[in-house]
Formats: sequence, structure tokens, C-alpha cells
Amino acid sequence: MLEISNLDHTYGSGPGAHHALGGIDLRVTQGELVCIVGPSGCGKSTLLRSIAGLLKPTGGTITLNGTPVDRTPDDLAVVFQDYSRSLFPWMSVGDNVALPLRRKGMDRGQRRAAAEEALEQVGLAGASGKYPWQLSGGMQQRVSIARALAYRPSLLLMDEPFGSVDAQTREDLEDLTLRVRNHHNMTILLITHDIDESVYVGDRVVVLAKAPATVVGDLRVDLPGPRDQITTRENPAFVHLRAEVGRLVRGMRSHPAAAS
Amino acid sequence: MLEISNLDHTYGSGPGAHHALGGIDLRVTQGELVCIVGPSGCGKSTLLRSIAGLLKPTGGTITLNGTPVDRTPDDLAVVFQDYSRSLFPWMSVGDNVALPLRRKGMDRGQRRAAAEEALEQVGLAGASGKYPWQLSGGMQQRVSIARALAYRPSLLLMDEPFGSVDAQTREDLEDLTLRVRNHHNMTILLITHDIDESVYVGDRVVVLAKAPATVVGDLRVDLPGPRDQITTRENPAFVHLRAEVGRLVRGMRSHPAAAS
Amino acid sequence: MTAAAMRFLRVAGRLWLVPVVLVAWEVATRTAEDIFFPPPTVIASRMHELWFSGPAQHLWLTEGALENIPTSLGRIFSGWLLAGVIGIALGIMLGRSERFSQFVDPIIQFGRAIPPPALLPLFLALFAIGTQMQVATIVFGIIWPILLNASDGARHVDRLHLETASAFGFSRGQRLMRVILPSAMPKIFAGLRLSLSLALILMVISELVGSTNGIGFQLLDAQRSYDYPGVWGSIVLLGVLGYVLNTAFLAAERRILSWHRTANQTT
Amino acid sequence: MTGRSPLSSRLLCGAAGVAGLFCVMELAGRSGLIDPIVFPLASTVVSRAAALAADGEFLADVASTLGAWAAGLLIAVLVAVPTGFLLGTLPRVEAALRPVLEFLRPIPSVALIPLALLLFSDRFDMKVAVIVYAAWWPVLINTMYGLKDVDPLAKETLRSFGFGRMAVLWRVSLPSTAPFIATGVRLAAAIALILAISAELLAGGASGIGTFIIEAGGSPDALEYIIAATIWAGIIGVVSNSLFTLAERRLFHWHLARTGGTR
Amino acid sequence: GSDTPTETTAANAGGLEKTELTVGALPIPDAASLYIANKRGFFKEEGLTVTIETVQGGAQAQQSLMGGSLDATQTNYVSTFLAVSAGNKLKIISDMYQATPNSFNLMVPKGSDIKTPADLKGKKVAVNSKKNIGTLAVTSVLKAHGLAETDVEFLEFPFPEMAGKLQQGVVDAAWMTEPHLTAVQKNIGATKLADTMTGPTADFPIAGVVVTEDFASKNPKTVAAFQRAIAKAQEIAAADRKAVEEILPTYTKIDAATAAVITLGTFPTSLDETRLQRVADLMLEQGYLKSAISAKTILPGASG
Ligand SMILES: Nc1ncnc2c1ncn2[C@@H]1O[C@H](COP(=O)(O)OP(=O)(O)OP(=O)(O)O)[C@@H](O)[C@H]1O
Ligand SMILES: Nc1ncnc2c1ncn2[C@@H]1O[C@H](COP(=O)(O)OP(=O)(O)OP(=O)(O)O)[C@@H](O)[C@H]1O
Ligand SMILES: [Mg+2]
Ligand SMILES: [Mg+2]
Repeated sequence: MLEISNLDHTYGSGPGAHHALGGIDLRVTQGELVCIVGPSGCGKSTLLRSIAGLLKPTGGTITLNGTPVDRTPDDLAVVFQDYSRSLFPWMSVGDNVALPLRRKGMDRGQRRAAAEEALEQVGLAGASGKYPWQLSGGMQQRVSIARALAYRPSLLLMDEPFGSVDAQTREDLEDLTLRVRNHHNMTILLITHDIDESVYVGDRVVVLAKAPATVVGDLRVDLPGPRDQITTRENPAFVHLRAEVGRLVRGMRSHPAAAS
Repeated sequence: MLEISNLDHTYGSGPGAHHALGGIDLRVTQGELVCIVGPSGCGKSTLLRSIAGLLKPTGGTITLNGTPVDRTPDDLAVVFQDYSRSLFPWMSVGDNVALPLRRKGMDRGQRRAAAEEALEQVGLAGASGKYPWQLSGGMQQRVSIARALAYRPSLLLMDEPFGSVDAQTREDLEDLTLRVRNHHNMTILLITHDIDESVYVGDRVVVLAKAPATVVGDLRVDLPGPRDQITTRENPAFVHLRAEVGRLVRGMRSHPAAAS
Repeated sequence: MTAAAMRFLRVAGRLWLVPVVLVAWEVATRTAEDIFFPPPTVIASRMHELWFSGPAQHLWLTEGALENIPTSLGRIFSGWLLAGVIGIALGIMLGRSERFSQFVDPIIQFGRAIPPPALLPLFLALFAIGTQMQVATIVFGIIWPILLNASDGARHVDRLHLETASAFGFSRGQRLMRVILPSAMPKIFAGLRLSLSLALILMVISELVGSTNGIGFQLLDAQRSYDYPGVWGSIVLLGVLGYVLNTAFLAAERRILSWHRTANQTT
Repeated sequence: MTGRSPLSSRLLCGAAGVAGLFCVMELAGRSGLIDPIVFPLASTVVSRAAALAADGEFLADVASTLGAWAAGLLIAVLVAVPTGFLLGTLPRVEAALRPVLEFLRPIPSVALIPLALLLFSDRFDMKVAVIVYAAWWPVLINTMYGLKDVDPLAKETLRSFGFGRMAVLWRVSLPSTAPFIATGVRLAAAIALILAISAELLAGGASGIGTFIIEAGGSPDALEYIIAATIWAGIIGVVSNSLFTLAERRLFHWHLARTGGTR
Repeated sequence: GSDTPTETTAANAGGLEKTELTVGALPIPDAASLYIANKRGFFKEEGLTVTIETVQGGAQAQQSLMGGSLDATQTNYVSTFLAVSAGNKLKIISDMYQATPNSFNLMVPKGSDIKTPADLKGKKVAVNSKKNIGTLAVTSVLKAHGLAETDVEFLEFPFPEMAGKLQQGVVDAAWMTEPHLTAVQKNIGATKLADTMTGPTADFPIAGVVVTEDFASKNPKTVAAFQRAIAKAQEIAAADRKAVEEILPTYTKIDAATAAVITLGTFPTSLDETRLQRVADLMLEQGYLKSAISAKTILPGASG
């Protein structure tokens, strides 16, 4: 579905230039949930923005369902890392969630209902009349998740979507994401810093190395589904994978094949 | 040093009002590092803002070193949850970090050196000439940590300061915080969603319950110092405490005494 | 392609509309044959005669040009600078102090709506006739965009920026110079740019009364002598001056607000 | 926030400010600092202005000026905002038009009135044209600067959901620029009033505040009349500005809440 | 609007090309006959509906003529000749106002050192508009006292502000007309230095009504009707000062008491070519005109 080959990006030019992506190759099939982990500042968000067509990479190609991405592809949703700035302060929370649904040709009532439902799923029932700036950080983050999920995109890009919520809510949101993915056969790319999370939630975990970013590991997560917060995390395969990813992120190579 | 009694805050008035804090009592002594955990949207940031004098609570009192807080106290630093908006886009990263140091009576060269040092400590050596919007999310968060640490305040308030960085960096920053605290005898209040972190880093963990926030648990962390990422986390006392905090956050009381 | 050729093409790309407009104007006026609307070539030759037919050692400027253009420019600049300083200072005070603004706001809104020519008698009473009075008129006429935009910019600083400033115990001066001023800067610049061209307009108005030199005076003189090419020449001169000033202003703005431009760039 | 109504305190403080200015002017006149022959006493002028309020003819003048003012301002805003968006979003168009626009901007509208007289056979049209010419600049410039201030992430958010240029313009750029455009409109409102009066002053006509001032010019008490009429212009300015501010507060409460508006 | 259909019919019977006229007038005594004619129905009798609009000055009014928002306007003759010499095609259709002694004086502040116009050398003189009747008249006085136009500095101020300027010493003398002349004597005790309407400017023609040449040639009957109405009003104004005093407060802010004491000019009852020629000649002599203009060319009937 999504094919990225030799993706390269340099910010700026001249002496202040920053080579952020250094030839990334990645292939994601329909319905897959790929987690991307890597050190802070390595280029994960840059990669995501390129896929979303929000940034024109300086090299390489991205194709989505066979067509090259040169503008924002259709049927895509993004949960931005800087979620608070991506909500519109002049709209109520409900309107923020409902707005993209216009593109789906829903009428007013349907949009409203879908928004309410999505907000309820992320634990914000009753907040739809408030404004984003009346919510706490974690609540804002959940609004932006609700907005993306309500949209039911075929490709969903999430940039550290669960970073500002408490452990309990985080688990609930992870499970919600898995549920929605299964129901609607979405393809999801999820950036996270939580290694446990990446293994728990992902079908694959891609590890990026730093400056310029390259893929240093690409691990298939073969855990029995449906996943469950308690049993899955106790599974020895989970514990093993998590240690493996941890080592990769810390720069120790687990076995030669994983190195790029 | 810091005494909070019966703190109460309601946002807005009339039918849209939100009762965020419902009588919080808390006492922090000089040099203590208190972690605050609680579900998303429970009122942690509200509490922090009240202590920083940025928000006038609707009830209760806060005293710092004997004087009531009605405006921002001296010698205080804050790492805001919304770190990216708290950096000034018109200044370079180095200037952002160096600016508050003027208050400390440092001259230009000293300020510059202190900023460079703080940036290096958070792993951003060489970034001081860049602008905040040229950095990744996690890097911006580290700039705001560097700014706070370089300032060497006697009271440091941190609102989910390590949420956007990778696991490795997170551990480094935790240790850095502990080191700086020990060197300069700072008092620190740290809000986090990571229960492990709260136990690892804190002298005490305070658990807040939701809507309106009240203190439902206040656990002393009696772990041998100096702490260490590997040995401390393997300590049975650590494992026990972390389970305890987890239960409290999830709303199950561990034992009657912990309830407020 | 050489850098010089590139630069030339860039400038040409920016200015292509100018000759188009000029030709259209020439054709339209030549066909209309109205004495009130002389063709640009006639205007140009009148401008040449008025200002640019002087001796070589004066850079071909005539005495009329040397007398009138620098005086007027002097008035514009001193008026604009003064208005900038007063407008920014007062605007920020208004934006940051609710109290102060409550007391002064009606007076300001009142002053804003008063046609500057109507206040000429007051300025004539308060200031010495001549440049002082004219500068006062210019300041009064152009200060409003700066004042309003500055107070708006200062009032609407991102709350978290202010909170950061208080959390770190910024002094009043730092808060002002490092937080409020930079974040209000884009708006202040919009105000400054507006008032720069307003300054030209007000310069003309202020030279309409009790004045003996300046571009505005020449315009008036041409008007009452029924010298239509002269009138148009003065108007064109004002336009050209305005264009030059604005270009210089934009160049300065680009340097000062560079963070702003790149920070808000969309990819 | 204090307990008492912010509106009444606003009115009280404003009144105090105005009273203060009045006293200063009156004292300056009485002490001889400003010769009353040169600039009449504040009390004389104010009583003259008060008398005008009961003068039916003057009220008709005011109504006539306000008509042209409202029409001119409305047209100016309707033309300037779309143009500002066009120029703000299409840099190439802006680059091509800039020399022409920047050439036109400093041309005094007052100098254009004689030309407008030649072009328009209807006085009202002439007034409106001159007002539009002068009043659209602040709206245009503020719109363009406001557009530069739009958070790029907000725009990207909508784009990522597949919305087109127009939708982004309409749903993100417009609302987030709106408060700044509103400031431009407030600036333009005052300029429009000034131009309405100036146009009447230069061109004459059957009625209008400017015409009133011309008529007063033949009187020995001309200065008093002129300044009294000017006071009414100022009052119109204060009232219209308060209305605009009120509307802004209602429309852009989100803007105030997010920025340090209440501090 | 034409409110009474009967009159429109009457007008059409008279063959008028245009029955509704908009006429510009300045709020000064010069325009009295226009208002008298309107008030007493002289225009109506001729089948004309005249709307009088206030204008600020001759130049703008002429532009309104060209633009079409005015059909005719009051203007002073100096402006008219200047405009004609610049190529404007104008016709004077009625004479309205003529100077009398002491109607336009040079004033100096109380206790001024300037005793005769000869003392004005190097001094500042306020006029309402440069290159117009004020400078023309003052210059002719200067010439009579052996000075030239360049020996003084002329500054422009509106009439109402001149008192203040004299008082402040911004100007040393001011050329003024009624009602300001009376007011300045009363308010600041200013004194008369010279009457500027003597010698070459004695009984000088001041103001009349102009239309565009185009208008005059297209609407000869309307113009004639207008002239007849104005002539009737001029006769009343010339003969009966009370009539003028009565009409003044209706279109200016001059009150009845002031109207009773000010010095008025005279209201000529016919349009006389030779009188107008004096203006053109004096302007030529003082360099206001580059070449001679025959007054005849700007009277209706002659093609200019
Ligand atoms: N607009 C920009 N201009 C210049 N450099 C940039 C810009 N945006 C990002 N960078 C640089 O590119 C690198 C990668 O940034 P990116 O945001 O992709 O990192 P990331 O992997 O998402 O990090 P994090 O986990 O901290 O969010 C960083 O080193 C950053 O400094
Ligand atoms: N400006 C405001 N107006 C109205 N309600 C607000 C405002 N700010 C916060 N609240 C409400 O107060 C409650 C507590 O908010 P707060 O930001 O303190 O939560 P938090 O504990 O920091 O949550 P998180 O972990 O998600 O950041 C939330 O329910 C929020 O909706
Ligand atoms: Mg990122
Ligand atoms: Mg919070």
C-alpha cells in the first residue's frame, strides 16, 4: 500500500542545513499497524510529514496505492505531535471533531453524532460544547485522537498520540486504536517513545537511527491476537521483543541482520 | 517550605463552571522532590499554576516560606506542559535559555556559558544557535528543561517534562534532574503520567483523584540513594511502591491510611 | 545564467506590470483628450521641467526640487519617527494596562475620528508655524494605525509566553522588550507600514495652510494655477516616493521579522 | 476581576478621562496659554456642540455624512478583505501588483477629490469612491499581515484531512486572521469618517458635516462652529468604535481567552 | 424633484432645454441674489427648479461643473480667468458682486508699527488663497506705495483663523473681508491699514455665475431664463439692503445683528464686458495671465 524508497530530506541549505532523513526504505501493506521508534530528534516527525504530503522531501519517492505522493493524499488523517496547536481555538471541541467529516459527505446530524461518539470513546463524553483551551493537555490530545478516529481514514498517521495521558487512559486508547483498526481495516503508522507500547500495539516495529535517520531495525511482532493489556504483556515473546527493540533504540545491535 | 491548605479552584461561573480543585492539602519541605500523579484532566496543571501564582485559586491558601503566594514567587522556574508554546519563537534556543539568567546578575559571557552547559546536559550541544521551530518536539521539550535547570531556582515546577523524549533520553533527564536537585538543594514538584518514573525520581508520590481533584494518596518513597536506573528499578521496594501507586491511580485504595 | 542576469530577471518579473499600466494610461488619456487628464508623457516632461532640469553639479535637480523635496521628506521622517515612538509606547501601555486604557480610550477614539485639518487651528496655537506645526499635524494624523495595532498586539500576547515570563521572574523591562514587544512586532509593523504612506498624505495636508514650501505646497500651487500636468506630476512624485519608502521599509522589516517569516512558513 | 460590572467601570473611567482633558483645555484657555482668539475655550465649544444636537439641520447633515460613511466603509471592507486574501495567498500576484499598489497608497485622497469631482456626476458616489479609496488600505494591509500570522500547524491539520486551498482559507486563515482584520476595520472606520467630512469640505454639497463647516466658514464665529462640528465627528468615532469593540468581544472571545486579554 | 407638474408644462412651453439646475454657491454675501431668486420664486417663474449646493471654493466648484455634479456655480473672476487661460471652457452668465470701498481691507493688529502699506516691506501678509483676488488686490496697493509683490511674503490662512494669526504675530497684516473684517476689529481691536479696492481695483468685479461652454451652447434658453431670474434678484439686492440682510442668516452662519453692520459690496444688475475686462487686464499686468484674454470670449454667445 505505502512504499517509501530512499527517502532523503535536508532542512534548509548552506552551513545551517540539517540532514534529517538519510535514505529511508519502508513498505507498509494494507491494514498493517507499524510503530516507529527512535531517539528524539532523529526524524520521525519529518518522515510522517513527508508521507502526509505536508513537506516535500529533498530526495527519494513515496507512493501510496501506486500513485506518488506529491500533495496530501485523500482519505488520510494525522494526529500531530503538537496536538494543542492543531486544534482550532475558535471552534468548540465537538465542531473540531466534526469538521473533517464534511469531506465524508455526512449531514449535520450525522457529523454531530459521529463526533459525540468519538469523544465518548476517548473518555470525553460531555466535553463537546467546550473550547479546546478549556481542556487540560491530555484532554486536548484525546480530542485530536477522536478527530482522527472519527474520520475513519484508510491511512492514519499518529505522532506520539498517547504521550500526555495517564497510564490507564493510555491503555484504553491503545485498545481503542486496535479495535478501530480491526473494524475498519485502517493502515496505521504510529510514532511512539514507549517501547512497550510499540510492541503491544504494533504488527511491526521500525527502529530509526539518528542524524540522518535510517532504518536500523524492522521487527515483526508475532503475538497472538486479540491482544490484551495483561496477558499480552506477560507473554515471553512480548518481553523478548521489547528487550530487542530497547537494545536497538539504545544503539546496540541485537543481530547483524537487523542493522541497515 | 511550601504549604497548601484547602486549595479550591473553579473555572468559570454559571452553568459552564468546572470545579477543578476540591480542597487540596499538601506540605512540601525544602529540598524534597514530590511527584504528582493522577488521571488526565484531574487538575494537576491547575494545581501547579496556582503554586506558580499564575492563576488565582478561588479558595484556600498557598504559602511559600511563610509568605502567601499571590503573585509569582521569586526564584521559581516552571517547565510547562505545553512546552513548545512556552519557548519564544523570536529568540534562538541559546537566548531562550540564557534570558532568565539576567535576573541572576550574570554577565553576557556567563549567561552564554551557562546556557551552553545546560543545553549540553540535555543532549542539545550545538543547537544553541537554532530557533525553537527548527527543533523536533522532544528537542523543544529539552530546551525548556534546560532553561529551567540553568536557572537553578529554589523551587522548580515541572509539568510532564519528559513526555516527548525517547526512553534513553528520558532516563538521562531523570538522572540529570536528580543530580541538579542534589547539588543545588532545589525543591521540585514534578507532574508525570509514568508511574515508574514517579517512584524512581520522587521522594514522595502524591496521587490526585479526579473532578474535583483531591489528594487520595501520599506515599513516601524510601529507596536507597543514590538511585540508579537499573538497580533501583530492580529493588523489591520499588516494585511494591509502583504497584501501590498504580492501584491508587486506578482508584483502588491500597490501605485506608492513604486515603484523604 | 549569471547571477546578475538572474537578479535582472527577478526584478523584471516583479515590475512587469508597471510598463503595462503606463502604456494603458498613455493610450487612454491620448484618446480621451481631456485637459484634466494629461498623458503620462506630458506629466513626465512637466516633472522633468519642475524638478529634474537643474544643473549637473546639483545632480540635475532644479532649485524647486532642492527646496521642496528635502523639506517635505524631512517633515515626513520626523513625523513618522515621532509617531512611531509615541505610538508604540502609548499603544503598549494601552494594551498592557486595562486601567490606563479605560481612562484614555475614549479620548483616543475621539481623537482618531477627528479630521486632522480640523485640528490645524489647535496646532497652530500650540506650535510655532512652519515645520513644527506640520510635524505635529503629521504625527496626529498617522499615529493611529501604530497606536491601535501596537495596543492590539500588546493585548493579545500568547498567554503562555507571558506566564513563562512571570514564572521566570522576568523584570518589567525584560517582559516588555523580550516578550511583549517581539510578539506585537508583526502588528506594529503593519501599523508602521500603513502610517508611512499616511505620512505622505498628511505632509500634503499640513502644507496646505500657512506654508511656503514643500511638495504639498507645490501641489496646491499647481492646482490653483490650473497647471494640470503639474498637479499630476506632484501626485506621481508622491506615488514614487511612497513606493521607494515602502520598498525600503519592507527590506528593513524582512530583516527584523525574519524569525516570524520562517517560523510561520508553510511547507 | 473585580466585582463591579466592567462596562460601568469602563464608562466611569472614560468619562473621567474626558473630563480631565476638558479641564486641561479649559484651563489652558483661561490662563492664556492658548489664546481663545486662536482656539476657543473648551466650555464655549462644548456648549456650542450641545446646541447643535438640537439643531435639526445639523442632524440632517450628520445623517447625510453617516450614510456615505457606512456605504464607503462597507464597500471598502468587502473589497479589501478578499483582495488581502488573494494577495496574501498568491505571492506572485502580490509581487506583480505591489509596485502599482504601493504607488497608489501614498497618493493623498484629498488630492484625488478634485479628480473624483471630474469623474462622478453624483456627489454621493463621489464621496463613497473617495472613502473607499482611503479606507480600504488599513483593511488590506492588516489582512495581509494577519495572514502571515496564521499558525502553519493549524493549516496543515486541515490539509492533512484532505481539505483544499479554499477550505483552508475559509476555515483556518479567515477565523484566525479575523481579529486582526477587525482592527483594520476599526482603523478604516475612523479614516472613512475623516474622508467623508473632507470630501464634503472640499466638494461642498447639499448637506453633510463638511458642508456645515463650509457654511460656518463665512461666520465670524467660524472657529467655534467648526470645532463644535469636529466634536461631533469625534463622538461619532467613539460610538462607532465602541460598537465595533463590543462586536469583536462577542465574535472573538476565543482570541481573548487564549491570549493575555484579561490580564 | 419637480414637485409641481403645471410648472414643468409651463417650462416646456417656454422650450427650456433643462428645467432642473444644481447651482454651487459659497456661503458669503456674494451669493445673496441666488438665494433671493430662489426664495422669492424668480426661478420658478422662469420654469426653473434650482437646487443650491454649498461649495468651498471656485476651483473645486469648476471641477464639479466639468464632472457634471453642478450645472452652474458661483465663482470669483480671478479664478475664472486663470481657469480659462489654462484651457477650461467656461462662460460667465451673470455678474453678481462688485467691490465697494472698505469691503476688502488690509488689517494690522492693535498697536502695530505698520502705519502705511509702504511699511510692509519684508513682512508677512495673510490671504485666504494665493494667486487669487487677495494677492491681486494687495499687490496693486503695494504697487501704489512703491513696493512689488515680492517685497512681502504671502501666507495662506482661512479667513476665520486670521484673527488668531494677527494676535499671535504669525503674520503682520491680513487681507480680510466681511464679516471677519467687522469681527476682527471688535474682538482684537485690529485696525485698517488700507482699503484694497481703490485705484486700479476700485469697484472691482468680484464674483459671478459660470457654466461650461458646452452647457451654455446646449441650453441657451435655460441660460437666458436663469439670467432673467438672477437679474431680477440682483435688482432687489442692489436696491434694498434689508433684503440682503434678511437672506444672509438663511445660508450662512452670520446672524442678523452682524448682517446689519457689515460692509457689503454692490450687486450689479447687468453683465458688462468692459468691467470684466478690467480684471483680465490687471491680471495680465501683474503676470497672473501669460497672454491677454478678451472678456468677450467668455460671455455666452461668443465662441471661445
Ligand atoms: N523546520 C525545520 N528547520 C530546520 N530543521 C528542522 C526543522 N524541523 C525539524 N528539524 C530538524 O530535523 C531533525 C528531525 O526532526 P523531527 O521533528 O523529525 O524529529 P523527531 O524524530 O520527530 O523527534 P521527536 O521525537 O523529538 O519529536 C531534528 O534534528 C530537527 O532539529
Ligand atoms: N481555562 C479553563 N477553563 C475552563 N476549564 C478549564 C480550563 N483549564 C482547565 N480546565 C478544566 O480543569 C480541569 C483540570 O485541568 P488541568 O489542566 O489542571 O488537568 P491536568 O490534571 O493537568 O490534566 P492533564 O494530565 O491532561 O494535563 C480539566 O477538566 C479542564 O477541562
Ligand atoms: Mg517528532
Ligand atoms: Mg496538565
